[in-house]
Amino acid sequence: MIALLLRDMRLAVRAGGGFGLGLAFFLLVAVLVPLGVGPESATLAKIAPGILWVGALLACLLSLDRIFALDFEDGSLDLLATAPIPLEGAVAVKALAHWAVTGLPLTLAAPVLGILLNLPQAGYGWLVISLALGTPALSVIGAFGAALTVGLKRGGLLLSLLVLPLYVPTLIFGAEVVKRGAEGMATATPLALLAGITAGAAAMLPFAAAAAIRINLR
Amino acid sequence: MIALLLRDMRLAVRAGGGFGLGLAFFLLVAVLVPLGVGPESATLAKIAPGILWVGALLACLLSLDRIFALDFEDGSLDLLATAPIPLEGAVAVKALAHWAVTGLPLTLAAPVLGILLNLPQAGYGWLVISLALGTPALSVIGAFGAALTVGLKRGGLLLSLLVLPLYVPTLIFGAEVVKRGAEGMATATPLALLAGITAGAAAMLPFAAAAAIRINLR
Amino acid sequence: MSFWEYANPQKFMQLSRRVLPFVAVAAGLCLVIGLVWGFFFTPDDYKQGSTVKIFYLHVPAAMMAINAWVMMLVTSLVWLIRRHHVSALAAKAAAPVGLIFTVIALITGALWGQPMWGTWWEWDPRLTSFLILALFYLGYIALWQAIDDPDTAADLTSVLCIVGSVFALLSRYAVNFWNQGLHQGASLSLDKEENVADVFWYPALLCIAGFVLLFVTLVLLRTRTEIRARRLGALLARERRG
Amino acid sequence: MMPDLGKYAGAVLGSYAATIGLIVLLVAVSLWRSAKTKAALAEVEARQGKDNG
Amino acid sequence: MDLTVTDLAVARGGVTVLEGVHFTLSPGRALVLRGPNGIGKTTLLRTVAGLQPPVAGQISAGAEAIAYAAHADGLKATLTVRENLAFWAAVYGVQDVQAAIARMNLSDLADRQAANLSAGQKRRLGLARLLVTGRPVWVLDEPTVSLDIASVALFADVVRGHLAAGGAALIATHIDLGLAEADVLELGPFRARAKTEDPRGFDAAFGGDFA
Amino acid sequence: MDLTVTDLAVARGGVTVLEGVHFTLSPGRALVLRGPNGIGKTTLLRTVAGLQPPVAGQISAGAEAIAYAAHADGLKATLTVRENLAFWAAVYGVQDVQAAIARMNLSDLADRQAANLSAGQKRRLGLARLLVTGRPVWVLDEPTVSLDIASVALFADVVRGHLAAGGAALIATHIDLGLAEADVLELGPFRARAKTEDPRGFDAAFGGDFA
Ligand code: HEM
Ligand SMILES: Nc1ncnc2c1ncn2[C@@H]1O[C@H](COP(=O)(O)OP(=O)(O)OP(=O)(O)O)[C@@H](O)[C@H]1O
Ligand SMILES: Nc1ncnc2c1ncn2[C@@H]1O[C@H](COP(=O)(O)OP(=O)(O)OP(=O)(O)O)[C@@H](O)[C@H]1O
Ligand SMILES: [Mg+2]
Ligand SMILES: [Mg+2]
Repeated sequence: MIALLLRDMRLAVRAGGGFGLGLAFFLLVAVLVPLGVGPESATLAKIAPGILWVGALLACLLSLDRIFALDFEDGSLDLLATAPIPLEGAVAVKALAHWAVTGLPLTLAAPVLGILLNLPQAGYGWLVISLALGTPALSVIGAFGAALTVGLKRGGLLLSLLVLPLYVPTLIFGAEVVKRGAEGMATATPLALLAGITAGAAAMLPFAAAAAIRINLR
Repeated sequence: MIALLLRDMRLAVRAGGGFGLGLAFFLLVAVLVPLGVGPESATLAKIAPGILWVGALLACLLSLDRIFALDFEDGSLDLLATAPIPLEGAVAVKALAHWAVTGLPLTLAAPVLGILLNLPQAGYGWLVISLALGTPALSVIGAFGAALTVGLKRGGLLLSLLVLPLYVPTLIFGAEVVKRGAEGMATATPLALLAGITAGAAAMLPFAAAAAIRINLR
Repeated sequence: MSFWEYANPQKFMQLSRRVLPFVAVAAGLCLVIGLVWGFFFTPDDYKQGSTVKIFYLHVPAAMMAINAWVMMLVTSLVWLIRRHHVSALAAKAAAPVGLIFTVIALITGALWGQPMWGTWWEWDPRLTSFLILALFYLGYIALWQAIDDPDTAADLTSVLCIVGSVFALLSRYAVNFWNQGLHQGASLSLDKEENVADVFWYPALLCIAGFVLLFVTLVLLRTRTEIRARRLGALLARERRG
Repeated sequence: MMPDLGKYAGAVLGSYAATIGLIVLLVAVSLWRSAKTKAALAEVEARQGKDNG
Repeated sequence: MDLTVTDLAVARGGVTVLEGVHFTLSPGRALVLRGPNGIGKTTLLRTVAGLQPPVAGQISAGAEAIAYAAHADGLKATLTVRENLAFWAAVYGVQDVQAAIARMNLSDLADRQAANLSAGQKRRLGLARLLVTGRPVWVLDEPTVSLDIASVALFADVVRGHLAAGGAALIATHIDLGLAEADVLELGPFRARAKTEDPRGFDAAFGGDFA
Repeated sequence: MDLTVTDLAVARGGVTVLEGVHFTLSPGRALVLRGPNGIGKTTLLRTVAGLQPPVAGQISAGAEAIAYAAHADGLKATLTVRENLAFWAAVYGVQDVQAAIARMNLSDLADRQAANLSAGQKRRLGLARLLVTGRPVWVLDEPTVSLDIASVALFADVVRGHLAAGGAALIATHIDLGLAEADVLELGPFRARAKTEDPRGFDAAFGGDFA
């Protein structure tokens, strides 16, 4: 399992830089939105928490199809499914690897992008905390969506369609934490709910995803 | 060439619905942003032109890697490069097919999403016009980016990184048209610039893209 | 004969062929009478004016939009646990019907919102969760369509339906948390059942019954089509093999 | 006969038109697909019945 | 441990392609599956490997005794030969990849990225994976595709070594491997008969008379 | 029209893999390239097909005389057999795909999606594409991979027909096709000699003695 984790991370880093690129996309969203919306800092400050969370979510989404599709195409997934590690474990490890190369760097880089979007001072800490708590859920849910679409030729957009509604609660609670934090309000409730979603998703979805993969392979 | 156009469109429609799915992503951005940003309609009305354009751009972006990568992976691109149609023409046709299955439906659906984002009444016409004029540029520029990254194993995010800066002028002028239109101001200048970008890109970039493909193939 | 016998396609075809005409006629009658009664023979509400007539479309459509998803959830579970083909195909048949009902609820709601709230669209929790429900329907239908092998498609869409249901509930809760909203607010005199005057209530009941029956009719008809399509595919494949 | 809908006529009539339109469309599509599949199945069954005895 | 397959029926795309497949594979023996393109060899091997459920019949060996090699090799283009193999070795809990690399004649290429291998070199690497699984029953789908004559001989030798060590192999192939230990199973075309009695089975459900 | 290759050197990944390749292919003749895995057959064929520039030497025929078939078949999984072929036919300005389908024994599968073909069936479809190009020189990279014996014979027959009609074929393969019209070119391992004099060439620029 550790071998799988290392392999997936190594592949992500080698394949034109999984790391850098998730980040880069996040950065580009943070840059494009002010370009599209216009430069007034009051408006930007207001929408910053939401846009940052939406950006993180899209950055995650874009790399989801890597989780299984590459392994499916070159036949590794067949071989993994017949290997002596449980498929549920493999799914969980792959989601973890995905998080390590997208969610984690996004979380660390988010404060810098907060500056671009005029995020109020008080919001920075909450931004990092909410992303740290919420992005693992994005990876796990995404792995489930990727498992559903793995057999389909380049199901990239179908994957987005399936996964985005599933992301809604995470997004709402995550953005809410930052918004409340930025305005100095209490954040305990949305934070607890966010943690709950992450824990629940991590506990249950690998089983659903492994089932979906087995179905897709047969 | 017409055969290529038809084939690409047919493939897009078959592969889990290229049509519907570009649209769906656009819709999802329009839904997610309010969920992240919050429900106040005054804020939403203000950012609507920018967000709609950013959404269209991302929807385009997500499907870019389909333009050449699939053909590269299964060997068709090698065969196309040795076929009796000029590669420049093939590139232009593939960009056109991409526009027909993403840019065009996006343009047609945009007004509905305008409702979700409380776009002011006066903006709807300009939204459609600016997207109709601007999305072809997105497809052509995207085809160029896709040609640059075609040899790379799943260069999806690298592609985004390369292409997004190239999209900036289109985005700025496009969003500006809608913003001015929504506020009842004159739109002639940004509209002319937008048309200029599209015309220039469509005239020049297929050659650059074909050259990039030839280099990537050898 | 156990209830599960009807999950056999042949039995289902026989039974549904007998039942379908009656349900269809009943659905038509209820809908026509309910809507005509509601549209032509009820007074305007003192507060909402004639827009109260939208009630007869909006509420039944909204109810059935949710109920259709619940029915899909149940049939998906039945398919996963007992592997009855009819169950999976019924879920497939119901999805577009549910989607259309959701869209009807959204459109009528939007048209109602313009006079009542002064806006087509408002990010009210109820409306928002309906929009999300529509997305779930879209994803579910798209997944069915994207997969060639019918059993694989049935399995995967069932898994999606179950996971999706959990997340749909979560979203509902999240959306409530996010915005308190206008819907159900004091602007509606019809909100509580005891406030609903009988003049409005009887045609509304008929309309609700009509929508339920229409749903049953359409699901039966479409399930029959799906079963035939499935058999057609199997026969053709067998023919190709010679 | 036609009730007076007042200033809300657009909203009310629009709702009825949209709803009835969508339902009719759904019913029509369902019936059309039903007829098409039925015919195709009958054709194949007849053909195979002949071949296989 | 024997691999016994009894009255197996396998399906692809919802259509049964082979039926009544019967064989026993004892340690030290190989079984070569032959049959024209599209007869269902791949489908049969995937079923035996546990990737898809049989329509009917039994397979005695558990999937955990089987090492499966498919048409595709499962190589990662950006990893080197050694890294590719080391990953599978770790998955199967084996330490040493050097022996497998040497055995498949890949020593010179050990630090080359898989993307830069020729078709036959890739295939050799794919086959080297079998040596690090440590599993007794090899299930191989056209293993010699793209291999030159010397490599085919090398591979036959590797299989012989595996059999001599008490392993077994089930091989679908169109060419002659020159294995003395091998029995041959010719797969013939299957004619559809609605034989399955399971009331929830497809035939009973959709194949009968319709109203 | 003859295809003449003179003193050709080809490179892959910046490394020259073959040098001094020389041959002439006349209408009605086939040339079979043989050589161990990794010797550079694929690289040579891609160069001849015009997909990559030669390091040195000349190729007389223009790329527009050549129909190339690679390791990969270029099939679209979601299109049917007929649609796949019709596309290439339209690209090459040919109308009739029926003949090609019949010739490669694909008539029964004509309306099947390519995704649902077996490995050998896919390959047959890939080869059927050659018949709709109408081009005189076929350049084929291991065309018989995955084909069963009957299909190999069928394919050899198709090549024979092509040669009889005045075509030519350059075929890299590890098996014996049984073509009477074929000459064989054995590719031997290339020993690096800094022969190229082009100052912009790689060897001259970086391969010589360094200060
Ligand atoms: C797009 C917009 C709308 C959507 C998606 C929507 C959705 C819903 C839903 C889900 C229900 C619940 C049905 C049930 O109880 O099972 C409902 C009921 C109702 N809606 Fe809406 N609604 C929308 C707009 C409106 C508007 C603008 C009004 C009027 C001002 C309205 C008035 C009502 C009323 C009176 C009920 C019945 C309340 C009850 O039974 O408790 N809706 N709607
Ligand atoms: N969806 C489907 N519907 C009907 N038949 C299918 C479907 N998918 C595959 N088939 C057929 O199933 C058969 C078995 O395919 P399989 O890949 O097992 O053959 P194979 O013996 O491995 O052939 P090869 O030697 O060419 O690899 C083929 O004839 C194939 O065309
Ligand atoms: N980037 C690279 N650097 C060095 N050598 C490379 C690189 N890429 C490929 N090669 C080598 O180039 C040689 C030629 O490969 P090619 O694919 O042409 O061989 P081939 O004769 O077609 O072999 P096969 O019969 O296995 O298909 C191989 O030995 C390969 O390992
Ligand atoms: Mg096979
Ligand atoms: Mg080769």
